[in-house]
Amino acid sequence: MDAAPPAPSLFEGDEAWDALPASAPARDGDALHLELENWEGPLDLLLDLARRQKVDLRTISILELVDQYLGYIERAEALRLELAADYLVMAAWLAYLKSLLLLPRDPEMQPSPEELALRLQLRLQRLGAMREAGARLMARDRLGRDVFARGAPEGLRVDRRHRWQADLFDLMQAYGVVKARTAPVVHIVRERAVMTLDSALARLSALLGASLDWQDLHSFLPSRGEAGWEDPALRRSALASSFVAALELAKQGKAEIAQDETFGPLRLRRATGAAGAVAA
Amino acid sequence: MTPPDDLARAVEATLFASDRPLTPEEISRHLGGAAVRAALVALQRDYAGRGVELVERGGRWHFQTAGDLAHLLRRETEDVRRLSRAATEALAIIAYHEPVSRAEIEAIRGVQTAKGTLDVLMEAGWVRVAGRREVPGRPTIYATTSEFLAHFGLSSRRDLPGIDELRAAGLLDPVDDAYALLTGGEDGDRGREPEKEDESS
Amino acid sequence: MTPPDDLARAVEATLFASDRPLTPEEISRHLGGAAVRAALVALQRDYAGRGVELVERGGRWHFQTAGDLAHLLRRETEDVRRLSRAATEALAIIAYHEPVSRAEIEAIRGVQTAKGTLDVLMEAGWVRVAGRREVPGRPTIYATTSEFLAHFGLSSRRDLPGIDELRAAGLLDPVDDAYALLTGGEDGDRGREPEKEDESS
Repeated sequence: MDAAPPAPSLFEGDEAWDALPASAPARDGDALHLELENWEGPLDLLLDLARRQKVDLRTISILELVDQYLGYIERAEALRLELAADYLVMAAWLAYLKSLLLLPRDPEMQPSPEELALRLQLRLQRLGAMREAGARLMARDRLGRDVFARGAPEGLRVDRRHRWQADLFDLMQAYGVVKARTAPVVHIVRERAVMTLDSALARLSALLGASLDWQDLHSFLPSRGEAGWEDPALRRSALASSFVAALELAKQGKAEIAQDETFGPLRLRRATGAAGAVAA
Repeated sequence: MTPPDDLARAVEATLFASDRPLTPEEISRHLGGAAVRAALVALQRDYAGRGVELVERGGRWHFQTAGDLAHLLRRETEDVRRLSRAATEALAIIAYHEPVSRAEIEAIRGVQTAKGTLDVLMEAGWVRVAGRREVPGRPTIYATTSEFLAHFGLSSRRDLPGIDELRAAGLLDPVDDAYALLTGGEDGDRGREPEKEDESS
Repeated sequence: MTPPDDLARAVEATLFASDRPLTPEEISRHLGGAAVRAALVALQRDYAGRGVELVERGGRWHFQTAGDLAHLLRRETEDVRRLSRAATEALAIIAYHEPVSRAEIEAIRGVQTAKGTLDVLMEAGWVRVAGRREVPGRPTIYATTSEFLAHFGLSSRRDLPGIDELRAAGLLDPVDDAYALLTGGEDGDRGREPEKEDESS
């Protein structure tokens, strides 16, 4: 029983509310498949059959129950196989249990057939108890059906009042911000000279190819006389781009970087082992 | 009716006017911090036997019509549609075993519980998510609400019909525990491990 | 309370559960044709002096909270709130330019001003409606109140620092960022484009 039947599609769509009153009594011939849809799975069907033995659940005859169940399922199979998968799994298990109960005892067998039967009985008792508890719950005097709260309560209201706070400085500041924000302004977007990462990469790769010795990163920058040297902003941009380009080349295995101390000069050379790879 | 004192009148008026059940703390806060328990008990006594009574449900108080007048007042409205068997059983299992995970509900019912079933119970306001069980998979666990108690006229879960008998008979224990008990207990530790439950919500 | 008889209990419960006042005829019909007048009178007497009373209005009966306890149905709490940046700006503009219409405030602020913003200023008692401007559309115009002067420690609007003083204090520096920095910066980009402001918080 521990192996729960696989997800039974039969129950996926079960409506949580009863949309319709219980359907009209079915004719005998196809009673079973109609009822199958009304059962909440094999355990529920077993519980119903057990209840029909009209004895305490603790004293039901498991063998009799198995026979009744198998009898039902034989007819169900003929009717609507696809709905009955879970019921069939249970039927197979019950048939197995029945054979174990009837055959001579195998003392080695774990768990014993009696244990399996007892567990089934315990499960039925528990489901039965909850089914009954649910029915008793539903039969209570229920608020909104049998007993009623006040129909037109005035309602309790809590009004929240705000005491607003601000001081003169806030006011001045706010006015200043408004005036400053809406003062006519002319925006001139200056063109800034930058060295792009791509051009730094190209420049660095080209210069690195020329020598195998360690060289200071600064020596790769545009030198006096080259275009852009005059512009300090461009020099800063070139330094930043060259630094990033150096990191990128190192990452690609094309260059080696060394720095002897924190904030010390960054030195750079072509990766020794990589010459071939670079060429390739 | 003997005229109530000022505090009892105020509590009476507050509960009458409120559109939902109130805890003593809420009433007290509404009335500027007065101690209201004694007044609640006095009011409950005042109304005993009348057509309207004062009841406590899960720590919240409200007035409602007397149960024995149900035959005069009963209405079958949209709100009180019949729950399906699946939902009724799931609700009973949650109420009697709470907090429980969906897997535990399914273990008792022997079938999968459609997602919609728990949704309906939560939408009705009767069931809430009560955190997660601290076991592998950290399954969501469910419990009932004070609206559940109010709807079914229960002061607390101890009032659930037959809960004492069910507990005494071991019918609220897992099958493994019951089995171990019946067979001499050599399997006694097969049952549920002691678990930490996260009741944070 | 003296326990009422069965009919009075039924009338009591019916009135209690009803969502509207009922005529004696309606109650009677509900209760299978019983004569209910005497029960209504008895109930009215029962409830006299309690926190709840049974009243007749225009031939219809209903329970209501006792009139002298009506104040219990509403309770006020007060909390202190800082004026939002939008409201502070609007207030400053009204103070410097009054009387102004909402459109003028928006033109000066450069952003839309939510209706709620002016409501807050009026709720605070600092701004009042000062009539309508006699231009097409006759817009409402706003001005500050004497409470405004009192709250901000001004003897008259002439005490407001002039533009030159603001400039000298650095308050006209065109840096929204400085303001954002000073004020914690959550709405540093508030001024970029016209936007609806939500003053509901």
